[in-house]
Amino acid sequence: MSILITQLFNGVSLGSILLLIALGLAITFGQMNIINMAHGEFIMIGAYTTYVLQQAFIQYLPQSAFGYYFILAIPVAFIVAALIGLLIEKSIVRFLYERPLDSLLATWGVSLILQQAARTIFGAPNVAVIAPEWLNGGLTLAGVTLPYKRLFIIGLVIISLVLLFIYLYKTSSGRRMKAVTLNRDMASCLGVSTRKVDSLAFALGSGVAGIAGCSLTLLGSIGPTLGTAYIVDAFMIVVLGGVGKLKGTIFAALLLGILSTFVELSTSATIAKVVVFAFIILFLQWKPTGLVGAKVRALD
Amino acid sequence: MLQIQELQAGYDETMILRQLHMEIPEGKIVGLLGRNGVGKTTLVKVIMGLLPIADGTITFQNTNWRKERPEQRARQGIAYVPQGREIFSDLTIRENLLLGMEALPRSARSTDIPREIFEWFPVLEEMIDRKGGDLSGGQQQQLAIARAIISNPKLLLLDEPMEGIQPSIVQLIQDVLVKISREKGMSILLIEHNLDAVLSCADEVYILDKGKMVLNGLCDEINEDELHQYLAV
Amino acid sequence: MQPILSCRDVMVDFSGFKALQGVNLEVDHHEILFLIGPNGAGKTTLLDVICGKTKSTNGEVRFAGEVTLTKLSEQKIVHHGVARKFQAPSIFLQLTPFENLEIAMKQKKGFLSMLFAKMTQTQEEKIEQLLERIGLYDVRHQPSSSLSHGQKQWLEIGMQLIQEPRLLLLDEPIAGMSGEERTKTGQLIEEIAKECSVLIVEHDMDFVRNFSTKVVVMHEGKVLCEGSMDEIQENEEVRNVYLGRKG
Amino acid sequence: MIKKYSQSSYYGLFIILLLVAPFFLSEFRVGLLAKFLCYAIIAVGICLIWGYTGILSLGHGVYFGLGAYCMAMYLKLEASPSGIPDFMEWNGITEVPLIWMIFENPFVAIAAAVLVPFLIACIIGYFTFKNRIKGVFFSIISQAVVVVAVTLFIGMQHITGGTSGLTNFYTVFQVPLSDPQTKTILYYVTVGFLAVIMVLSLILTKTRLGKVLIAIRDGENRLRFLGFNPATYKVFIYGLSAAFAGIAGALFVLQVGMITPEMMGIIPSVEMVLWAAIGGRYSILGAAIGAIITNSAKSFLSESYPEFWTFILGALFIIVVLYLPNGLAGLVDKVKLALFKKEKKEVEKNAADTVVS
Amino acid sequence: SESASESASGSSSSESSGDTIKVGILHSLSGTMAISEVSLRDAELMAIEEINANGGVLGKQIEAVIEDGASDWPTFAEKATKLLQQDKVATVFGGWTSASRKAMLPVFEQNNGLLWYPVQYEGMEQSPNIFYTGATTNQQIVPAVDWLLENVGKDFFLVGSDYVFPRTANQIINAQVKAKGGKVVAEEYTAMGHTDYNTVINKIKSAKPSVIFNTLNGDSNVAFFKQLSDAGITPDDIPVLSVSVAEEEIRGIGADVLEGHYAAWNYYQTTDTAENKTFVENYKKKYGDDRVTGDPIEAAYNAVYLWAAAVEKAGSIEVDKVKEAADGIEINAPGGTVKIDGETQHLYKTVRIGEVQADGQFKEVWNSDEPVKPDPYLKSYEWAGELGQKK
Ligand SMILES: Nc1ncnc2c1ncn2[C@@H]1O[C@H](COP(=O)(O)OP(=O)(O)OP(=O)(O)O)[C@@H](O)[C@H]1O
Ligand SMILES: Nc1ncnc2c1ncn2[C@@H]1O[C@H](COP(=O)(O)OP(=O)(O)OP(=O)(O)O)[C@@H](O)[C@H]1O
Ligand SMILES: NC(N)=O
Ligand SMILES: [Mg+2]
Ligand SMILES: [Mg+2]
Repeated sequence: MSILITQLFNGVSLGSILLLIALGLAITFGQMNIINMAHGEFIMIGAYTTYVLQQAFIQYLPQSAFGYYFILAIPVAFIVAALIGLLIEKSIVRFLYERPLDSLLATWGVSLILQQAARTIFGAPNVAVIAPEWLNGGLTLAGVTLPYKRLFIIGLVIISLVLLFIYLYKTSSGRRMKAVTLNRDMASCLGVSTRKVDSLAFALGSGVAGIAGCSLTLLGSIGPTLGTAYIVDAFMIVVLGGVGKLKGTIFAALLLGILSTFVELSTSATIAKVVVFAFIILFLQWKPTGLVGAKVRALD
Repeated sequence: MLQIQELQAGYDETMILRQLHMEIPEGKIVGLLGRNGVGKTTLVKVIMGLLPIADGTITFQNTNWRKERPEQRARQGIAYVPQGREIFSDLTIRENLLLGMEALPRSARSTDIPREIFEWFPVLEEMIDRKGGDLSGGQQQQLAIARAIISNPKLLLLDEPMEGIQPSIVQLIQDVLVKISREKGMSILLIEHNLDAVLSCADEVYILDKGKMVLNGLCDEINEDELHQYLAV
Repeated sequence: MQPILSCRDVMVDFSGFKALQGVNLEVDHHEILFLIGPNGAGKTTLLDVICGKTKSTNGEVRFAGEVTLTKLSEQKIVHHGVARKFQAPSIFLQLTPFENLEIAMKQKKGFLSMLFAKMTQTQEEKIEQLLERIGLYDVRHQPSSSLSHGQKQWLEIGMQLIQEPRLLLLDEPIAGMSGEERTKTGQLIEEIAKECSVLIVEHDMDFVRNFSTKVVVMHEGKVLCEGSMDEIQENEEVRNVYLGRKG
Repeated sequence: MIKKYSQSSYYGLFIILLLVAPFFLSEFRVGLLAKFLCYAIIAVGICLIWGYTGILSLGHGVYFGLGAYCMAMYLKLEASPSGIPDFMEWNGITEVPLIWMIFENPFVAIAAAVLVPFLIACIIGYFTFKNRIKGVFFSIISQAVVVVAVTLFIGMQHITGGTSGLTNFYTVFQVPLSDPQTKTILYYVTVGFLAVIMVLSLILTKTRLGKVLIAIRDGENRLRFLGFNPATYKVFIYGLSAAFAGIAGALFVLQVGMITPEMMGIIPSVEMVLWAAIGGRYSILGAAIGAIITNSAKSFLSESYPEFWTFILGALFIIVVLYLPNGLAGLVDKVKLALFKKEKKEVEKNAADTVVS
Repeated sequence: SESASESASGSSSSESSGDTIKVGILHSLSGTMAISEVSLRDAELMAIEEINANGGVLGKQIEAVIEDGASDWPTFAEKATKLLQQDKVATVFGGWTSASRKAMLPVFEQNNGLLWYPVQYEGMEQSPNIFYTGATTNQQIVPAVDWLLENVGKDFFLVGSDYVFPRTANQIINAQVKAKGGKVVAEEYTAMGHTDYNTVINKIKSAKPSVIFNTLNGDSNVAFFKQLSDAGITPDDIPVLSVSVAEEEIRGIGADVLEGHYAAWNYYQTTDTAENKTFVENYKKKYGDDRVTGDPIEAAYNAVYLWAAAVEKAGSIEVDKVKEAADGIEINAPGGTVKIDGETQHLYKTVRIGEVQADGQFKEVWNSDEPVKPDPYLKSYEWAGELGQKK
C-alpha cells in the first residue's frame, strides 16, 4: 500500500517536473508558435546560473548564508535565462515569426551554440550543485517519505502556474501576446507594439525555462547537454495538452507523470517509456488537437 | 488630415500604385471606388504601414510618414478595417474589442467597452464571451468595424466594410459613419463597390484605376456618367 | 419529380448553441434559390451541413431523392455532384489559376488517376475558355497569391463550375465585386442554372431581386418564409429582422 | 522550353560531377561522399513530403534505420561464421531468432529494406492522416514514433544489438566489403540510386499529382471540397519518402558498415530536415545538394576545428535560415532572376518580343 | 612547451614530415559523452607533451591529430578511418563507451591500425588491433562482487544503463553471485540519460537488498545518487558499489550524497605512489587546480606511455612490430605497476575498492596486493562456464 502511495506521489512529482520544463515552451511554442529547439538550453542556462551563484556564495559569503543561495537562485536563473532569451529573440527569432518551421532550424543552431558555449565556459564535465541543508530529507507521513526537494518543486510549479495564468488571462499584456500570435499584422494595425510583445513573451518563456533549470539541479546532473534530455518531453506535453492551452499542458504533464511511474513500477523504465509515447501517439489519433483542443471554424 | 503625393508602392517587384495623389480632409468621408484589382487595398495597406512606400510622400497631420510601423501610425490616430475582417478568431469578442483600444494612450484605455458600441451592434453584446472565430461572416464584419471605431481614431480606413452584412445593418452602419464623422470630426476613407452606398454617405469620391487616381470630386457635383464609365469592366 | 435537394428538420448544435433548429428546405432542378437572412441566421451553417463540413445533430439531407448526404464524407458528397464556394475565398495560393482549375476539373480524383493524368486538348480548351469567362486569362500563369480579392472570388467560382456540379452552393459569391462584375456574375449563374441547380446566400438585395426566382429567408436557425422577392419584401417580419427601412 | 532545358541540365551536371568525383578524391573522401549521397536520397524524400506536400516529419530517422537494419541483419549473418551474431552470444542466445532467419537471403533483406519502411510509414500515415492530424501535431507524433522505435531497439538488445547497434561486417554477396573495388562499385550503385530517385521525384512533381500535393500544402481541407481525399495522397507520399529513406539506410550500411539506434534518433531526424532546408526545401536538386554540403561542412569543420566546429555549424544554420529562407536553391533562383532581369531590360531596349512561356 | 598538441588538429597538416610521428586522439568533444571523454584527451595530450619534452620517441616528436567523435558511434568509425587513411597516424588513442569501441573495431582491423582503449569494459573481446588499458571484468567487477559478498551482504540489486557493458557485466554478476551463494533480487536497466529514478528507488526500497551494484554510466549517476539520498537511503542502509563513478563523476554529483558509497577501480587520485604524486601535480598544474584525475584518465595517460615504450622497443612505428614488441612491457604507472599481456593485449592491473570521502576523494578499503592477470573471457573462473566459452 505505502508503495502505491509513494508511487502516486512520485507520479505527481514527475508530472510537476515535466510541467515545469514544459511551461516555458508552452509560451514560446504554445503561444508564439516558435518551435524552440533551444528550449532545453535555456533550462541548462538556469541550471548553470544556479551553479555559479552557489560558487559565489561559497567564495564570498559566510558559511551561514549558504542555505539561502537557492532561494536567490530562482529569480536570478529566471532573469539570466530571460535576458539571454531576449538577446536571441532580438537577434534571430524576431525574423522568424512568419515562418514557424524555420524557427525550428534556426533555434537548432542556437542550441548547438549554447551547448558548446557552456562547454567552453564551464568545461565539459558535469558540475555539482549542493542542495541547501533545509531541502535535504523529507516529510514522513504514515511510513511514506516525501522528499522536501520534490515538495519544494511542486510548490514552485504551483506558484509559477498561478502567476502565469494571471498574466496570460487577466492582464492586457497577456491579451496583446495572444493577439500578436493570432494575427501579427492586424495586432500591429490596432496599435500593439508587436516587437515589444514578442521580446517580452520570448524572454518570459526563456525565463520560466531558467526556473526549471534551477530546480532540476536538485534532482539531476548539470552539464552542457542537460537540455537535450528534456526537449522532446517538453514538446510532447505541450502538444498533448493542446497547443496554446495552458490548462491542457497541466493535465498532460500530470497524466504522463503518473502514467509513466505506474507503468514503470510493474515493468521497466524502458517499457514505461514506450508505453507513454505510444499512448501519446494513440491519444492524438483520437483527439487530434490534444487534450484541450481548439475548435476553429476557419477552413484551414 | 492625410495627404498623399506621387505615391508609388506595390509588392516586391511589381508596382501597383503609380504617381498617386490623394487628400483626405478633416471630418469628411471620402469614398474610394475602383474596379477589382486596381489597388484600393494596396493603397490602404500602404497608408497603414503594412506595405512600404517605394516613392512619394504620405503626410498625416503634417508629419511625414515613411518607415513608421503600423502600431506607431495607429497610435497617431488611424484605425483600419481590413478587407477580410481579420478578427482574432481565438479571442473572445470582449478581448477583440479591448484590443481595439490599444492605440489609445495607456491612461485612456478602459476595461469597459463604451455603451454606444453595443447600441450600434447589439449582436456583439449578446455574444460578448464567445470566440471571434465562431461568429458568422457578417457578425465578424460588425466586430471588425466596432473594433476600429472604439479607439475614436482621427482617420478611419474602411476596406469594403459592408461586405456580408445584412441590409438593415448596412444602413445602420452608414448612419453611424455619417454620425461619427459629423459629431467627432472623424475623417473616413471608405472603400466600397456599391456606388449608391458611397454616394449616399460620402462627401467626396476618388476613383482609382491602374494605380492612379483618375477622377475626384464632391459627391454632389460629380458626373455620374463619368463615374460609370470608369467603373465599367 | 423529386427535388434535387431536400433538407428535413436539420439541426446543428455547437456545444450548446443551436445554430440550426430544424431547417426544412427544398431545391428543385435547375432552380436558382436564394437564401437570405440576418447575420448569424445559420445560412453558412446550413451550407456546411449540406457539403459535409459540419455534421448535423439531427435531421436529414437528401440529394436527388436517393442519397443521404448527412452520412457521407466531404469528398463523396462532391462526387455526387455538390460543389461549394466558401464565404472567404479559398483557393490554392501557390498554384496558378490554370493549375487551380486543372485539379478542380471534373475527373477521377483518385490517386493513380492523378498520377497518370495527361492534359488533353479538350481539357485545356475547356480550362482556357473558362479562364476567359471569369476574366483571368491574362493572369492564368501567375501565382494565385497575387490576385486581388475580387479575382480570387472569380477563380473560386470558376473552380466550382469546372466540376460540372449538379448542385452548386455559393456563399456570398459577389462579395467584394464591383457593379459590372456583379451583373456578369449574375448572368454567369443564370447560364449555369441551365445545367444545374444553384443555392446562393447573398446579402445584396439588388442582386437577389435581379436574379432570383425563389427566395428563402432564414432567421435564428429556422426558415422564416419563402417566396418571390416581391412577396418577401412585403413580409413585415422580414423587414423587421433583415431588410430594414429601405428594403 | 528554355526553362525546362536548363533544369534538366542542372540535374545532368550534378550527376556527371558525382560520376567523375572518384577520379579526383581520395579513397577516404569517396567513402564519405558515398555516405552523403545516402543522406541526399533521404533529403529528396523530405523535399517531397515537406517542400511539396507540407508534411514536416521529424521522424525519418526511423525509416532510415529500418532500411539499414534490414540490410545489416543480412550482413551480420553473413559475417557470423557460427551462424549466431556475436552480440547474441554475449547475451546468451544460442539460436538465431526467427525474425533474423528470413534475412539470411540477401534479396529478402534488400526488398525488406524498402518495403518495411514503406509499409510502416503507410500504416502510421494512414491512421494519422485519416484522423486529420496535421502540422506540428504530426511532427510531434513522428517524434514520438522515433522515441518508441529507439527505445525498443535499445531495449531489445538481444535481438537488435542494443546501443552498439550492428557492426563488424565482412562481406556482401561473399565479396569483401573492405575491398577498394567493392567500395567503388558501391559508390556508383549509390549514385545510380540517387539519380533514379531524383529523376522519379522530379517527374512525379510535374504530373497533376504533383499539383495536388502542392494544393494539400496550401489547404488540404479545401481539397476535400473538390472531391479529393487528401489522406490517400499523404499516405502514399509519406510512404514513398520512407521507402527512399529505407533505401538510403540499406546503402548506408553497405558504405559505413554499421547502424545504431542512435542513427534513427531525434537528432539525426531533425538533421535530415535541416539538410533539405539548407539546400532548399522546394527543390529536389537543392535538397540533395543540401545534404551533401551540410554533411561535408560538418565533416570538414569537425576535422579542422574539433573544439569549435559546433559553434560554426550552429551559426551556419542560423545564417542560412535567416538569409536564405528557400535555402541554396532559393539563392540560385534569386541570382538567376537578377541575371534574367538584366537580360529582360536589354530585350526591352531592343524592342524584341520574346514571350517566355 | 605548447608543442605539437595545439597545432595538431586537422587534415591541413596531413603530410607526414620526417621529424614527427603522428598519433590520433579520438574522443567525444561534443555531445553527451563529452562530459567524460574530454578529460581523457587532456590526459593523453599531457602524456604526449611529457614524452616530447623528454625527446619524443625514436628521436622524433609526437604530433597529435585530434578528432571529435561527437558521442556518435558512426562518427567514431568515420574519424577513425580518416585518421588511418588520410592522416596515416601511427596509432590512435580513443573511445570511452563500448559502443564506440565496437564501432571502431572493424575500421582498425580492416586497415590494420592500432587503437588504445582506456576504459574499463565488459570483456568478451580481444581484437588483434586493440590494446585495452582499462580493466576487464576480472580486474574490477569480479573482485568487487567477491568483496561485497564477503564484507557487505548477499542480496544484490543491479542497476545499469541499458547497453552492452552493464548488460554483460550483470550477466557475469548473476552467474558469480549465484555460484557463491548470494542472490540477485532484481535487475533494472534505464536508458542512457535517464533522469528520474524515483520508481527504481521505490523498487529498491521494497526489495530490501543488502547492496546495490551500479553499472549506470554518465549523467544518470547524478540523478540516481541525488534521488537515492533524498529518498532517505544512506550507505548505512544499503551501500552502492559503482564501477563507472570516478573522481570526475563525484565532482558532478556532489560528494555529499556519495559519501560512504563504494567504487571499484584500479586507480584513485589518492593512490599512494610516487608516480601518482607527480602525475596529479602535473595534471593540476596543466589543467587547473580544481581538476581531478581518475581511473580512465590514468589509463589513457598510461596508454600513451605504453605505446611509446613499445615503439622504442620495436624501433619502428609499424603496427605489427609494435604489437609484437608490446608483449611484456611494464611501466610504473601512477596506479602502480602495469604490464602488457601480449596474448590478450590487456594489462595486468591492481584492483582497488574505495570508499567515497566527504572531500570527493576515495579511501582505499581493499586492494589485490599485486597486479591481476587479465582474463577477458573469464576462462579461469569455473562459475563463468557458459559465459567464458567463446573464442
Ligand atoms: N501579395 C501580393 N503580391 C503581388 N501582387 C499582389 C498581391 N496582392 C495583390 N496583388 C496585386 O495587386 C493588384 C491590386 O490588388 P488590390 O488587392 O489592391 O486590389 P483592389 O483594388 O483592392 O481589388 P478588390 O476590389 O478586388 O479588392 C492586383 O492586380 C493584384 O493582383
Ligand atoms: N463553430 C461554432 N461554434 C459556435 N457557434 C457557431 C459556430 N459556427 C457558427 N456559430 C454560430 O452559429 C450562428 C450561425 O452562423 P452562420 O455562419 O451560419 O450564419 P450566417 O447565416 O451565414 O451569417 P452571415 O450572413 O453573417 O454569414 C452564428 O450565430 C454563429 O455565431
Ligand atoms: N566500457 C564502458 N564503460 O562502456
Ligand atoms: Mg481590395
Ligand atoms: Mg455566412
